[in-house]
Amino acid sequence: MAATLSVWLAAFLTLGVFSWMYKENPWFHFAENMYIGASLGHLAVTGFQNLKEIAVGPLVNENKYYMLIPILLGMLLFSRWTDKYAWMSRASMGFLVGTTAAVVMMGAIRAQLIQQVVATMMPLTSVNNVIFVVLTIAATTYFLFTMRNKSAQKVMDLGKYVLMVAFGATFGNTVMSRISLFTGRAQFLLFQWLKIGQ
Amino acid sequence: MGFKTGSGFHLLVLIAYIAIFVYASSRFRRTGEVYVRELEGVKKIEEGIGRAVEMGRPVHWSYGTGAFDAQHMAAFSLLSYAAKLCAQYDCRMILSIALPELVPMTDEIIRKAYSEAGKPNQYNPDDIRFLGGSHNAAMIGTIAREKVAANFMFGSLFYESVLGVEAAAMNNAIQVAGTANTHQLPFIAAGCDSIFIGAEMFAAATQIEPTPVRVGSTYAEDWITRTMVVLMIIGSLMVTFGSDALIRLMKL
Amino acid sequence: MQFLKNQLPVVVTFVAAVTIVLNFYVDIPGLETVSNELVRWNVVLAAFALILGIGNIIKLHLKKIVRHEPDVFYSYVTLGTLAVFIIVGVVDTTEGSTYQWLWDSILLPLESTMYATTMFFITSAAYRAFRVKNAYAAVLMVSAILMMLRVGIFASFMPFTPDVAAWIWDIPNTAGMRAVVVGTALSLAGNAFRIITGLERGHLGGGT
Amino acid sequence: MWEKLNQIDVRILYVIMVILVVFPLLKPIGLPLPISTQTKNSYQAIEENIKEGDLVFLGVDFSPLQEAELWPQLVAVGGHLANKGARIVMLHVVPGGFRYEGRFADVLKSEYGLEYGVDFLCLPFSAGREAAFEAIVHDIKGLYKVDLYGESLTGYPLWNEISSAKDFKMFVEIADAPDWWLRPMSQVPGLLLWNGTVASGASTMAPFYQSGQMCGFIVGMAGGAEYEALTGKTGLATGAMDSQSLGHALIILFVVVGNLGYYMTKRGNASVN
Repeated sequence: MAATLSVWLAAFLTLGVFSWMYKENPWFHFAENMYIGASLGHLAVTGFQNLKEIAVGPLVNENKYYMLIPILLGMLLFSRWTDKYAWMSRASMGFLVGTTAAVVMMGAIRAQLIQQVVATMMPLTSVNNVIFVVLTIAATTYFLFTMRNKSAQKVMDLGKYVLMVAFGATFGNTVMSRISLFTGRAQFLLFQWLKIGQ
Repeated sequence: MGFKTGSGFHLLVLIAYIAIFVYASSRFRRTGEVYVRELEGVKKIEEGIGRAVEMGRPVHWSYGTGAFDAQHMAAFSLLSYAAKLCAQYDCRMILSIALPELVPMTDEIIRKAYSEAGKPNQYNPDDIRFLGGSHNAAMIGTIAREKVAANFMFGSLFYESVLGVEAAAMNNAIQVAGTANTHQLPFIAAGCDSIFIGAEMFAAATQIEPTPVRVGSTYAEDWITRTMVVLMIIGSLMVTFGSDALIRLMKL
Repeated sequence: MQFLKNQLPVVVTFVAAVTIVLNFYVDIPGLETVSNELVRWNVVLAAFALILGIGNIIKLHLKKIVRHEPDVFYSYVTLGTLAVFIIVGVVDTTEGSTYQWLWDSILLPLESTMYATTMFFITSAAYRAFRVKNAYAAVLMVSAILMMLRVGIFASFMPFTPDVAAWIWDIPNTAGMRAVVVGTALSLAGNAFRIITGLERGHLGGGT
Repeated sequence: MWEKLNQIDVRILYVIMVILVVFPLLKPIGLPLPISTQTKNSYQAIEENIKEGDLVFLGVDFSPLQEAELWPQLVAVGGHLANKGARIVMLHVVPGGFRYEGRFADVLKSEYGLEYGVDFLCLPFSAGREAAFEAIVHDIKGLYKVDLYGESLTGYPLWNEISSAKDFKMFVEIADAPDWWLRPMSQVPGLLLWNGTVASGASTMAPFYQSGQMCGFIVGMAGGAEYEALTGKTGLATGAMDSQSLGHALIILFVVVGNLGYYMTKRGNASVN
C-alpha cells in the first residue's frame, strides 16, 4: 500500500511541475512550495548530522575543547536574525570567507592556471596541435581588458569566434543529457505509475 | 621545515601578482587614468532596471545553485551596483538564493544600498528568499507570477540558466547574466541581451567603480595573463624543438 | 567596540587564510594539522549558515500566516513539509525507511522533474534564441548543429558526423573552454587575494 | 505566411517534442549507436590499471537531478571494478548521493557477492565539497568516524588496512562537472583520476582529460550506453537512445524553422519599407 501511495504522490508532483510548461498555475505552485519545504528539511537534517559528527561528537566524546570555537562562531551567525546585533556575525562570515578564499586561491593557480598553460605547450608537429595552440591563445587574449592596440583587437575578435564555437558545441552536446532527463521521468510515469507495456 | 615541491612557480605567480597589483594601484592613485575595455553588459543592467521602473514591475536576481566560490564575490560587486540603482529609482528587486552562506552577505549588501540611498526603512528582507534545493522551481514560479521586467543571473550557474532565460523571455524581460561555468555559457550566450564571460564579471566591477584596489587587480590579472600567453608561445616552440626546460621550470 | 565590529572580521579572515596558504607552500611541523582543522571548521560553519537560512524561510512564511495574506495556504504546505522532513529525519535518520519513503515520493520526483523541464526550455531556446542576428550567433548555431548531428540516427547515414563533432569538441571547444578556465583562474585568485588581505569587504559591510 | 512561422506558440513545439521522445520508449526502433574512442580509452584505463585487491575510491556525487545519466554509468563502471576484484570505498559530498550509494551497495552484495566491510565500504555525507576533499587528501581517518549506516568504522577490517588517500590506486568520481573534486585530489601522487559526468558538465572537465590529469572520462547517457555495450550488459541507457535520435532531429528542425521565420520576415519588412 505504501509503495503505491508513494508512486501516486510522485506522479502527482511530477505532473504538477510539468504543468508549468502550459501556464503558471496552483498545481505547480503547490508542488513548488512542497519542494521548498522538502529540500530545506533535507538540508537541515544533513546539516544537523554533519554538525553531530564533526563538531559536537569530537567535542563531547573526544573532548576536543577547541571545537567550541567553530561552534561559537557558527552560533554567532544567528545574530543576523536581529537588526541591532547583526554585526556580531561578521567574524564568522570573515572566517567562512577567508578559508574558502585560501582553498580557492591555491587551487585556481595550480589546477586552472599552471597545469592548463603547461598542457597547452604542445609540439607544433601536427596541424591539429598548431590549430589548438593558436585558438587557445586567441581565445585567452579575449580576456585581456586593458589592451588598446589595434592588432590585439583583431586577435580578440578571433578569440570571440573561438568562444562562440565552444559554446555552440557545448549546447549541442548538452541537448542529449536534457532529453535523457525527460526520458527518465517519462519512463517513471509510463512504467512505474501507469504500468504500460511492462 | 622545507619548501614543498611543485609550489615554486606557483609562489612566483603570486608574488608577481602582488607586485603588479601594488604598482598599478599606486599609479592609479597618483594619475587617476585607467583604461578598461567597454563591457556593454553594465549599461544593459541599468537599462533593465529603467524598463522595470517604467512598467512598474519588479526585477529578479539569482546567484545560481553552484557551490560558494569567487564567482559569488564578483556577483556581490555587480549586486551592490544594481541594488543602488534599484534603491534610487524605487524599483523592487526579488532575490532567489540557493546557498545558505549567501543569505547574510546579500542581506548586508542590500541593507547598505538602501541606507546609502537615504531610504533605510524601504529595505525589505522578505524579498531576499533563501530557497535551498528548490531554488529553480521557486525562481520560475516567481518570474512568472511577479511578471518581472528584468532578470539578472550572476555567479556559479547550473541548469537554472536556461530555465531563467526562457521563463523571463516569456515576459520578454531584459536579461543580463554572467558566469565562469563553461557548461552554462552557451545558454546565456544564446538567450540573454548581454553576457559576462568568466573574467568579464570581475572586470565589470573595475569599470563600474574604479577604485585603486580594483584597478590594481585588473591590471595585475591582465599582465599575468599576457605573460601566460607569451609562455604558451615560447613553451610550444621550445617543445617543438625538443626542449621541455620551460615545462620543468613551471613544475618546479 | 569599534574593533569588534570592523577590524576583527578582517583579522580572522587574514589569519585563517594565511595558515592555509602557508601550509601549501612550506612544510612546518604542526602547521598541516592546524590547516586541516581550519578547513574542517569551514564545513562546520557552513552547516550553521544552513540553519540560519532555514530560519529566514520559517520567519517569512510565519509572517504570511500571521498577516492572513491571500495565498497563505502555500505557506502551510511549505512549513508542513519542512516540519515532516525534519522530524522524520532527526528521529529516523536519513537511512531510516520512513525517511527514504519521503525522499522517493517527494524530493526525488520534484528534483528530477525540475531538471527534466530543461528539455522543454532547450526546445524553445533552439527555436527562439538561436536566431542568426549577427556573425557570432551564426557560428554559435552552426557549431551546435554539427555537434547534434553526431547522434546515432545521423551517424548511420552520414558516417563523417562523429569525426567532425569529435574534431570540434577536441580542438576549438577545448581551446575555447581552456581559455575561459585560464582567463578566470587569475580573476578567482585575485579576488581571493583581495578578500584575504581585507581589501575587499563588500560582504562584511565595509566598502571597497 | 512567414510571420506565422516566426511567432509559433512554443507550447506547440513542446507537444511535438513529447510525442516524438515518448513514442520510442513504448515501441523501440533500435537505431545504430557508434562507440566513441574516448569511452573505449576510459574502459581500457580501468581494464589495464586495476588488478585484484587494488583499493579504489568510488565517488557517488549526484542527486536526482543527474540520476537519468549517472546512475547507469555508476552501475556499468562500478560493476566493471567489482569484476576486476577491486576493493571499493564509496563516498559522497553531494547531499543526494546517499540514496545511490546505498542502492549500489545492495547491487554489489546481490549481483557481485561482495562482503561489506571486507570487499567494499560506504562512507557518509560530508559537507563543504572542495574542503571535504582537502580533508580526505590530508587526513581521511580524521574526517570519517562512522560509515554510511552510522556504525563505527574501526570495526571493519578494510578500514583498518587504510592509513591515507595515498594507499589508493584510482579515484572514480561519478559527478556533474566536479572540478572541485579534481583540484584537491590532483595533489595525491600516483592516484589515477577517472570521471564520469553529465553531458552538460563535459566542457568543464574536457580540458583536464585532454591534459592527461584524468586517465578516464565518459560523458552523459551516450557514454553510459557505450560503456554498457563494452561491458556486455545492456541497461536503461541503451533503451533510451532512440528517443535521443528523434529528439535531436526535432531540435535541429526547430533551429532551422526559427531562423527561416526570422530571416524571411526581416527580408519581408526590408522590402516593404
